[in-house]
Amino acid sequence: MGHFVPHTDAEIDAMLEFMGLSSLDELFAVVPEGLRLAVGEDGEGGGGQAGPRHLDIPDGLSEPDVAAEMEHLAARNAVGAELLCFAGGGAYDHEVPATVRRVAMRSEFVTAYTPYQPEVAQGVLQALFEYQTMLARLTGVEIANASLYDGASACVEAVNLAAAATGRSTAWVSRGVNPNWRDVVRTFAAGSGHEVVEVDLHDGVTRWPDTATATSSGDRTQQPGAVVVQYPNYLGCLEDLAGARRLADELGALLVVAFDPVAAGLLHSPGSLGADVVVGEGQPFGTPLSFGGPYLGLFSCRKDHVRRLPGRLVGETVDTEGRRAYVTTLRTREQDIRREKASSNVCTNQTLIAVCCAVQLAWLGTTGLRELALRCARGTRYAREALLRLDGVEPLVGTPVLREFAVRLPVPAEMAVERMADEGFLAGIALGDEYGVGLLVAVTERRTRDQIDAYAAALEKVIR
Amino acid sequence: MGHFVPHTDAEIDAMLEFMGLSSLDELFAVVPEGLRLAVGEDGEGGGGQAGPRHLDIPDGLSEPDVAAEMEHLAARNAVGAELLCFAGGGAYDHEVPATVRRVAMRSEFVTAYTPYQPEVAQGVLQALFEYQTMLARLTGVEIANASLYDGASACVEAVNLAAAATGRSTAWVSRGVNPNWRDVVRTFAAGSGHEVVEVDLHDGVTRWPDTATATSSGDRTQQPGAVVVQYPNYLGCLEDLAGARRLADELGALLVVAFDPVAAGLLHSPGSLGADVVVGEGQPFGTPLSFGGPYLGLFSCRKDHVRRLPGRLVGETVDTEGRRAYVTTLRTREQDIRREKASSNVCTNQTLIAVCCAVQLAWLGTTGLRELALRCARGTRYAREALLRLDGVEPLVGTPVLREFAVRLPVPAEMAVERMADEGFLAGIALGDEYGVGLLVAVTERRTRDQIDAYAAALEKVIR
Amino acid sequence: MTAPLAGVPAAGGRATSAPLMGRDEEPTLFELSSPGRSAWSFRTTNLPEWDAAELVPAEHLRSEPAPIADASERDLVAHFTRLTHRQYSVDLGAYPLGSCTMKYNPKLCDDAASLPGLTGAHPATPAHLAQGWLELLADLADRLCRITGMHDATLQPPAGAAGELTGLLLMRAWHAEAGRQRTKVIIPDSAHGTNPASVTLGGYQTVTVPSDDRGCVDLAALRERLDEDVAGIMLTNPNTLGLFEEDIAEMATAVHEVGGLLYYDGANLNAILGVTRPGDMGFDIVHMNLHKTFAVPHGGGGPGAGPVAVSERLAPYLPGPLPERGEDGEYRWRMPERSIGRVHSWHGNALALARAYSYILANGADGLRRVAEVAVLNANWLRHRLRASYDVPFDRPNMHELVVSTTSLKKASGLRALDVAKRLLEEGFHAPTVYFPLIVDEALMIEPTETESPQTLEALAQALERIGASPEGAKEAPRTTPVGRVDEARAARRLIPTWDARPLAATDAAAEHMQAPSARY
Amino acid sequence: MTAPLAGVPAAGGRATSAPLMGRDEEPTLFELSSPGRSAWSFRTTNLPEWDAAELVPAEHLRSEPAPIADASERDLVAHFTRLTHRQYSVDLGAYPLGSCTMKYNPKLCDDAASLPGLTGAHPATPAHLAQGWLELLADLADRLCRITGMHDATLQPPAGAAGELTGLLLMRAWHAEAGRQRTKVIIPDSAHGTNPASVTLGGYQTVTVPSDDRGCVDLAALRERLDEDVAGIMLTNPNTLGLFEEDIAEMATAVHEVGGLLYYDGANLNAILGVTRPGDMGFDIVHMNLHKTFAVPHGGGGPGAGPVAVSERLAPYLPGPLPERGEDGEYRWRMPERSIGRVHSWHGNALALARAYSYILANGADGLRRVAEVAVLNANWLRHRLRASYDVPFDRPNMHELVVSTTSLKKASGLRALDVAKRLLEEGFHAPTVYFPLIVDEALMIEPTETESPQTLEALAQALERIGASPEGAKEAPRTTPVGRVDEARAARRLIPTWDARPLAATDAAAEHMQAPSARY
Ligand SMILES: Cc1ncc(COP(=O)(O)O)c(C=O)c1O
Ligand SMILES: Cc1ncc(COP(=O)(O)O)c(C=O)c1O
Repeated sequence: MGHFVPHTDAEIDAMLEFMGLSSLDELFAVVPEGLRLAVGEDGEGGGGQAGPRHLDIPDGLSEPDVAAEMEHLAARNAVGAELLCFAGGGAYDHEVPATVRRVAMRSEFVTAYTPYQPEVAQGVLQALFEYQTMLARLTGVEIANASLYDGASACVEAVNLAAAATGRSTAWVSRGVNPNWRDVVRTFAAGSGHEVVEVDLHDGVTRWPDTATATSSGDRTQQPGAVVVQYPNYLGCLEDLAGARRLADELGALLVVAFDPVAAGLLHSPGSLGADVVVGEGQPFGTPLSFGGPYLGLFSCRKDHVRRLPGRLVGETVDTEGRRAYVTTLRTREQDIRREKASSNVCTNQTLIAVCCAVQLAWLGTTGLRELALRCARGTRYAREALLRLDGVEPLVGTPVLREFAVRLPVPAEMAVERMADEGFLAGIALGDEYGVGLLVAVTERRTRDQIDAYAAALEKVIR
Repeated sequence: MGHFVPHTDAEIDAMLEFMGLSSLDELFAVVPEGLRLAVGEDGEGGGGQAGPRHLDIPDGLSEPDVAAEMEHLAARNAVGAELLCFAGGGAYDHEVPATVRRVAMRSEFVTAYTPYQPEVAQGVLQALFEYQTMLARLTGVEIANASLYDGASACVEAVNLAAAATGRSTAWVSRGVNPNWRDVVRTFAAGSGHEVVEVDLHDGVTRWPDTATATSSGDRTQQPGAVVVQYPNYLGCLEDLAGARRLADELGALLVVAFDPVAAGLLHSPGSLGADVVVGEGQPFGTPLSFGGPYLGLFSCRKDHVRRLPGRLVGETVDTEGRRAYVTTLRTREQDIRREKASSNVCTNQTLIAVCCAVQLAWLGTTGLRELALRCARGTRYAREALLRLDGVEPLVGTPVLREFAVRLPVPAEMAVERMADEGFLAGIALGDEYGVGLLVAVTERRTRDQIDAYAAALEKVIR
Repeated sequence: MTAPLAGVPAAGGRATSAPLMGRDEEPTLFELSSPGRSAWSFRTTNLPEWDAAELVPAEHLRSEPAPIADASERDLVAHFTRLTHRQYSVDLGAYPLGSCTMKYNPKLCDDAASLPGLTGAHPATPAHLAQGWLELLADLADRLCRITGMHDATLQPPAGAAGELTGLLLMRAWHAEAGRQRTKVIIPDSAHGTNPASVTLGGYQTVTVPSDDRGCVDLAALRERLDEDVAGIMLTNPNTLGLFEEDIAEMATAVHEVGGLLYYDGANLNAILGVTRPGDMGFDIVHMNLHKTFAVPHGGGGPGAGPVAVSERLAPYLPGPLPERGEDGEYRWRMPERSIGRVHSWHGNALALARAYSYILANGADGLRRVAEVAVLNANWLRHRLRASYDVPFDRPNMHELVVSTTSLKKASGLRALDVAKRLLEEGFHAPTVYFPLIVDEALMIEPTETESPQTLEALAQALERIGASPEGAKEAPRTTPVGRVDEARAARRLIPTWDARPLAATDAAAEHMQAPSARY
Repeated sequence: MTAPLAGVPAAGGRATSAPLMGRDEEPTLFELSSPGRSAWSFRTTNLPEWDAAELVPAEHLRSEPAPIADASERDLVAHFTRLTHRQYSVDLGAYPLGSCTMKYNPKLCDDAASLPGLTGAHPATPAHLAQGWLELLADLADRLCRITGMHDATLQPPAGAAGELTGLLLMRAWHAEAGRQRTKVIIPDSAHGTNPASVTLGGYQTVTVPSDDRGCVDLAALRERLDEDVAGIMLTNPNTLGLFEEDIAEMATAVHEVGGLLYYDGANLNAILGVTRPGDMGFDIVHMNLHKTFAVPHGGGGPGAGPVAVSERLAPYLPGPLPERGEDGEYRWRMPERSIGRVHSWHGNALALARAYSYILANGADGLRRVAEVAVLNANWLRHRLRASYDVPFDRPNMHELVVSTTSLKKASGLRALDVAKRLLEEGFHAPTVYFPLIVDEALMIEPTETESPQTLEALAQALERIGASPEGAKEAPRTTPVGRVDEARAARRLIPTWDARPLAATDAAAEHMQAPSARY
């Protein structure tokens, strides 16, 4: 049994007595008898089978026994030096410095509630305000919310926002957008009724349909409310954002850019290139790979759309004595007040991960972010050149890449990944059919020349 | 270069300008030229050899490079499952729960200064006050200080206190006291001029000299001011404290008891058995093995000796508004005020380790401490019986033991330790000649039946 | 910054602040910034040092670095540490906050979630190299099914609301498969705001069913609303008043009879752990808030995790891939036949799931039942204790939470629920949930949770009594918090969503070097 | 606790407290205790469950458990977390505290000191299985020797004072070996209290040498005191006034001429890193305070580490065992031939040594010189900056710290050094060291350290100016700290060294269940 209930037996008895009760069981008199579980381990139970039903899981373990069990599970995953990470696809093996871990994981941040009582939540609120500011600076659009669940959910919300803003339920989504994110967009479109039109790539960049067809059809619902493009895209290629902006203008759609916050250290900001909404995955800043979560949905948009912004927003204000203070604001957009008319159902978000992101961004700062992007780009180029020197390895596309790249191998990519694991590498992500057979490889600032050389040597062996 | 100096070049220039200086080097004009080191790496240097002297160590590394270097060193120590710990001898492999690590390592405790400004140090002061209270409860004497360096230094200070209190410079120290501690006592006796008389064990317990000889000699300086005994002693044996108390009374000496704070969960408190001063090693409560430090010198004594207490003492008082407050007190004993007349030179102590100890003791609480002692005693008995069943393994002594035990092996103990390491065990400590050839084995609450059985099986193989 | 540093951009001002002075403001990162200052440090890679122009085509390369902030490690550590001294949290005190189950988060779970073997795994790691993770997820899903009495579960939804929407999409897919076009989902008037919002996003219309005078769903009114257009109903049980819906079996039958499904909002699961199960009550779909019931800390608003468990007939529709144990004992990923698709970029908030798993291991069947017992004990004790000082609109045996009201106090002295909340902050407690559920006037919704001791409850009761007995000055509360009552209206009226959006006041001139970024992008 | 819980021991009161209210008191653990409550949890061992009587002979077995405390995990976490909100620390703000070098402690060092491969090693692990530790210690000793210009070092002394005593015992052993019976050790009148205390414990008499009007050792006075009875001299350089002893070479020659040794108190080493070395100045023995110069955090008063490095002729006397690299590259323990013996139970404060090692790795030669440069820059800048508002008794180029005084302010308005210190606490700074060194009237000893930014220094200067300019109310300061000015005299007069020693007041009756333990032992 866990040790997290402080009450002693004597205290429980006294409390029951105060209420005129004689046992804890009596507290559950309101639960119809037929629904009650038996205590103990008799019978079958589990899924509601025969015998007196009871909670059919083992009894509690001590702290060291739990720790041993968790360590046992953890030991059964290959990580770190056992499986050197060259995989990306939306989740990257970046450094998380001691400062970020130790500061962001302070228990006031970790165990705080949602900052609905601003007078006792200035710590979280100010950290979020700073996060919003840094994200707005990075994306180049004025408003950033206080986080969404992950890159995929940010993308869904962007499509929803665009649909609401334009009154059109179709979205054109580039196949350069992370395929998992597109999956999620499709899943939720089943509820919202949005139509998602996926647009193919050509040599690594989106080839948008002829706008004439779309605009001439006359059927406004067929015309997209959103044009969604990723920059750099899933294959690491640099899309033509200015072109996408022109397209959106012609169609009267919003331009949604899924950006990579690390690459943004070197690239023009999506805002400066005309994005209306910028979404992204914040994991690269301060969050370890963590088998995929909790991550962080980055979401920012132009000021005009602030009243449709999903999720929480922190604003600066003052207290009764005129002192600077922060508070969640424009709450009337949110589900707890607007209920069925809310633009989004988000309540619990990823605040702590946003705080990690804020600390990491502050740690990087203006110069460090650029340096990080530069180091990733150097490693990517070095690795790409090293792999392309191998017999039978060819570039999947010719378009310039930044943080990630795709190659065609003489063997199936799944097989290469499998064999490379024996050599101690997580070689990358085997690309799905929509991209042609290939391997997607990511190189972060943590990868050294020796590691990349060893990777290339292992790959040479594996594809031979 | 490290990244811990915030100043930008522009700021440095502005500061220099304010002072009318034009370079940082000018700041060191007061250092005679002949003493100055060159900057850079030319010449030989290092230890003052030929060539322009310079600071002859490598330039700074980045954080991840330092981490890699430290991890590399850490990986070259066999710990945990690689080398299951059955060694004790004053350092024990106890559990440190997550609660203790996470609470005691909060940065306010870690990065605070000595609490000389009580108005901003109530956190540390109250934690120390609680530590003192728990230690006094455990030792059974009224006063506990706020920590000394380690068990050995506590023992030295106890001998010093007794000498000052009795005006006699001789100490009778049982050979049952940890041999490293006795080493340290001897080292410092060279300065204080104390005479340390070591008293042999017989079948594991101290055989004190005939008091008649000592008292009749007439030479008061030969008569001990301190009788020092360990409980349980280095071999795990339970000494006769009541007998030691009678001896001390006959001699007019103080009884100093080096106690084991874990075993104290089952044993009579040293205070109740007549100890004047109780010392010990606090490592078992909340501090990992850490290759021997930082540990914690436990020190407590009877009220009569409070003005000779070494180290810091926290007391309760009030602030100007009558609110309860804590402060370091009786500071006039301390070196910063008394200087050459101080009873001790201790300044920096082990406060943070005392805080860890306080949190761990609170975590154990009244019932947990007893349970812990019981579990150690059970493991010790089980292991002792298992080893004694092996051919050629014999008890070193017959006296009852509690937390540790010694056996005689058919092979040299050093060799057994060496070979057992290949089997994955830190088998214990090879005893020095003064105890007869043997192996000292400690079993904590972390050792399971399976582990002990495996240890016995390995030992059987090793001594064959 | 005065004369002595003239010429140096007047950044920061203080890196020292005054944490122990309580009511000082903390400068923003941007005010602490000094151009050229930095904290970053990267490993040595020995890679060629190509410059940006060699790596990025000119038309994509930004001309100046993106402005972020410029702080030293020392200053940023101090800054964020000081912010934590302006923040309440469970580790500092009690949060008697209804519907949110702000219980103590055991430290052993923090350890579990920081094991390098868990944190270091890339989500695309092939299954045979991530067996530990797959086993953890599969076993967690299994235990959650046993706890809720369901058949199978997805762990992907990252929060309760995401779980709700997932559930509604399951409902939709299930009806669609059978060729049914249903349009409505029923929810009680006491429901949490996420419920109707999710219904809308699920493509349904919300139909509200009123509560009866006992605080439960009005069964007759429900029956009236049930027809062939109803896709299902969303309920919590115990409901948001903390009351157990005793007619749940009847409701289930009625909904099932018209071909609808029952959705269980698991926010209140803490009350019934080991006592009863949604599956046994007749629910088809259940979401859980692991950040409520299973002690995942709230993190200032998240991350949580909102797994969804379903009965056998809905299992084929679950989002995937799902971790599954093969006959050979190996774990692998499986996509359910008629899956609605992914609802998360990867496998959900995995580390939050690991925390919850370690919590379930530590508590076990015996511990979880104890959780429910004491949660319910605490809430009932408080109801008895507060009866004399506050209105208790539904004064009958409750479960893990209770709703009291200041209706009488408002009449007598003008004391409103919000005033009580703000006064409680002064007393060192977090405020209860206020003005929710909507159906109770001047509601204060209190959920003590099982981890607060009777002494803490007594202190809370005394504080509430004090506040009720001396309401004067309550409108000015809180006075002893890091800031006083915050002007929320002004924040919305005069929106300042970033530091760059601040109107530049005279005193800000000093900070102009980091000013409005628009010119820089 | 009032009626409702009658019968239950009235423990605790509150587990909630009010951290954000600033000035509430925090109950002690003992007041939070409730008999029967606990937090402990041990692993499953499957060992026979012998009871105590089967394990401990009756005459040794205590009859009742030792009373400690009885708190739940939840309550003890909240308790200690709240205590941290009543504690100033480097991570919250600046400590311009002379002689103590309260610099920022980089977080990377925290990581280094928590690696399981370091924390998990038993100190008796055979050398071949602890090669990482031995290498770390050997390499640290080597680097410290290079930094100080010495030949060999022991890492055993756990603090500066322990290092001093170790050094004096080395001095003693060295003289003894040569058959010299010397009795005196010279120290300047500005020396730190540990110096004379250590001299006494080393078995020597202290002879004080005065400072001259430039704040340095009076060379003539020193010469007068030097004779064949002098074992050596203990000096810091820069000295405790922050001034460099420019005549150090002459002093060294003079001391060496009478056969004495020079001991370097390394408390001020931060000022000369990479600039000059004690070995080059002529010192024979050097202790370092790793918790000052090498960023080991002070931990509220410790642990630190006080390695001692010596010149070649003293190396054979060092405490042992010492880690040493063999020709084969293997590290082993070596006992110096004429070792004075152990000065620590094991190998010193090993994890503190690991922290310092990681700090030295991170800084390197270039970084350490930068440390000294900026430490000295900051201190000189402050001297210039404060000149107009405070007396600067030795207003000439200083090193890493400076001493100012309130002599004039005291005359003008009664403002004493202590008042300034307490007022500074209100301003969010820790106080400087006051009334030390003893030779300066109303001394405020300020060491800004290199990790405080110019903005922080400016804020400090402004705060000091403000205090000097408006001294009214200073006697009542600090008013905004968790407690107001503490009655230190009463603490000594009416000693309450433990909770059990408190006079039981009426309000304590409630807590009697945990009362005076004497009856229980
Ligand atoms: C009753 C109820 N339902 C649903 C939710 C939504 O859960 P989440 O915040 O995890 O999205 C909440 C959370 O506050 C709740 O209290
Ligand atoms: C000048 C000087 N010498 C010696 C010491 C003693 O060092 P420690 O406190 O580490 O024992 C100090 C510490 O304050 C000091 O400032």
